[in-house]
Amino acid sequence: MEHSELQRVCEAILFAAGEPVATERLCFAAQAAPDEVHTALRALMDQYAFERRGVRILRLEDSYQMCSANDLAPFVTRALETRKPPKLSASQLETLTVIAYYQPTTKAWVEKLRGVDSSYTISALLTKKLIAENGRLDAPGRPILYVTTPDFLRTFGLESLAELPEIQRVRIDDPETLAASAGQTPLPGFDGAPERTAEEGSK
Amino acid sequence: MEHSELQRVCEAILFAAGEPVATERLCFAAQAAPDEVHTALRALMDQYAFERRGVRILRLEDSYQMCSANDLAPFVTRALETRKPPKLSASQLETLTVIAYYQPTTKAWVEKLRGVDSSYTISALLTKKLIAENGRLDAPGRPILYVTTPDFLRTFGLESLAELPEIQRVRIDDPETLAASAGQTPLPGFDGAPERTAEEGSK
Amino acid sequence: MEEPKYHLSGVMRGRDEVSGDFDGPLDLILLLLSKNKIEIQDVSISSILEQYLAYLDEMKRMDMEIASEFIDMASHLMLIKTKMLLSAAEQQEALSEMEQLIHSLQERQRQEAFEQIRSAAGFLESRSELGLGTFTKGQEPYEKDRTYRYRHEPSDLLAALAAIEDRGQKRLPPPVSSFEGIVGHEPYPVTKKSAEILRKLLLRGISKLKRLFSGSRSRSEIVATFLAVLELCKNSSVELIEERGEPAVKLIRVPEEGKEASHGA
Repeated sequence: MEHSELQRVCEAILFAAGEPVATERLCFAAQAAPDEVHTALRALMDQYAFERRGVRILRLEDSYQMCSANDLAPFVTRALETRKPPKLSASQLETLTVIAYYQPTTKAWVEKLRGVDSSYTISALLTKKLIAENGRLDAPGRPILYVTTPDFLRTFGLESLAELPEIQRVRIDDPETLAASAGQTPLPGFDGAPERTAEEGSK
Repeated sequence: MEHSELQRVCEAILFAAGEPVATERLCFAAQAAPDEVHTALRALMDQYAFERRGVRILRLEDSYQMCSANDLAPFVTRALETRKPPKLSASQLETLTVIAYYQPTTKAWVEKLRGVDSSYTISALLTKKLIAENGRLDAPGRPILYVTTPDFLRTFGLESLAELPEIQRVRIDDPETLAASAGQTPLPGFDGAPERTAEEGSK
Repeated sequence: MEEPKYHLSGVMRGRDEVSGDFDGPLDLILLLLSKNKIEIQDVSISSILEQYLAYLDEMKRMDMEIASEFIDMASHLMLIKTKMLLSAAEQQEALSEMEQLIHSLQERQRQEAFEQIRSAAGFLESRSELGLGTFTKGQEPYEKDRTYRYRHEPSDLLAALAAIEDRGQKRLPPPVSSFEGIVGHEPYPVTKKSAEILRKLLLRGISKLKRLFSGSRSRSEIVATFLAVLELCKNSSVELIEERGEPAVKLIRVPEEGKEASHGA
């Protein structure tokens, strides 16, 4: 379909502006009446929609704006990201592993196991969408609980958490383990365990 | 005509980016092969032209860029209260031509060919983004190397440097400008002259 | 005596070889150099002279008129060559004349190159209107998406665990999953128990430890109560003392969370 001259003019202006352009300004530039501009742009908007274009025209109050189609945002983002995103660092991988195996779990627990402050790595993993917050632990301080996400599973090619490689189970009364877990923040579904009672009680 | 998904994606990306987008980047974002991207965009470019759209897609070497149709410039300038960029002066045009044909090249080489100081015109061309710095020559003084930009191609309606008319290029061997031709990458379309060998330049 | 070699490598390619259309002797020399594909670095006065004279002969043979400037150049070249064979002083002179000739050739070539540039600049000028009228736009704002997109092997997780263990020189406690099926839902949240204990202590200030467990209906409630007492000790809300030979719990202060919890309960 060939475009009317007015449509071409409006399209060029909306493109070059990138931001909303008031109808008044379009009228001034194209030397056309507001009605004509509205009609031309309405037809153009319909055509964009009908042709499933990668861009669309929005009407905002008394302005028009051209922008990229909403549903294509993931592609646009990927194209515009300038830097290659960094891979997981060793400390991020450690933190992620702790969370994967002990989820839902807290920052305190991660730090307990890793022996180092893990605030930064946790926030990096959140940004990468490999972990997510999942409520708060019902304990003093109500610390945030973290779990792994579906993106975590995808990253490691797992279908479910059940496919996590088994790790060696340790005996509960192992004194070293006791030391490791002493004073840790209780985990839900964990701190009521009779085994843990034994641990704590034997102190 | 309904657009293919790839066309939609490319259209959205080109709109959103504003600047020239390398084919490689489009392929990465759209998860498509270069051939597919080229085909999709060629069809889209043709369609824009056929429908006399207010916007255009240009191919600039190995990038694509969306821009407004040039016959609509008067309307766009009126709407956006911008001005068409001023025409290039004769000396800017000369300097730009030398750089276009001998790129990557140095100020010394430009001055050698033109016979006049060219500092001012080079900085004017840099401001206009028609040329860009591109590393330094591995020679005494490590002079800056200049190349033309995608904006250069767009400004002169070229799809690639290969479309520049063929000329006979020379290399004048004197100590001052010896550097100018060292390490030059032959341009497609008008080279292959065996005289311009790397070892001559690296003497 | 070995004839000195002259480096004329700057002279790369003359003009169109077919046309033979040149403006003067310098152009002719440039043409000859390129025609004979002399890698000009090692050209000598002899070879220049030889070719130059051969060319003039050819023109004579074809009965073409030879302009006087070509003859002048020929004699100039011969003079240089002759001087080469004479005394050291003459040789020096010849060298400098040869240098001058080279310089002239270079300058001629620069001019030619510049003419080429001028014509190409003309081409560009005629097209500059094309692009000056096209407008581009800035980048559309977009939301950054940092979702991780690399792939890893599950074994990377084990490696990470091993790294933690190595560093701590200790073995990790078993993961939660090890208790699946053993540990069910926690029926008595420790916080809730803590609040309960605090409420009791707010009334009495002190309580026998045993008494806190008196209402417990199950093992897990006892565990929860016990953990709650430990938790309250840890955050210094209560202290364990001995009263009349029996362990007792004494209130020190109501923690912030404790208040909230007791209000909520």
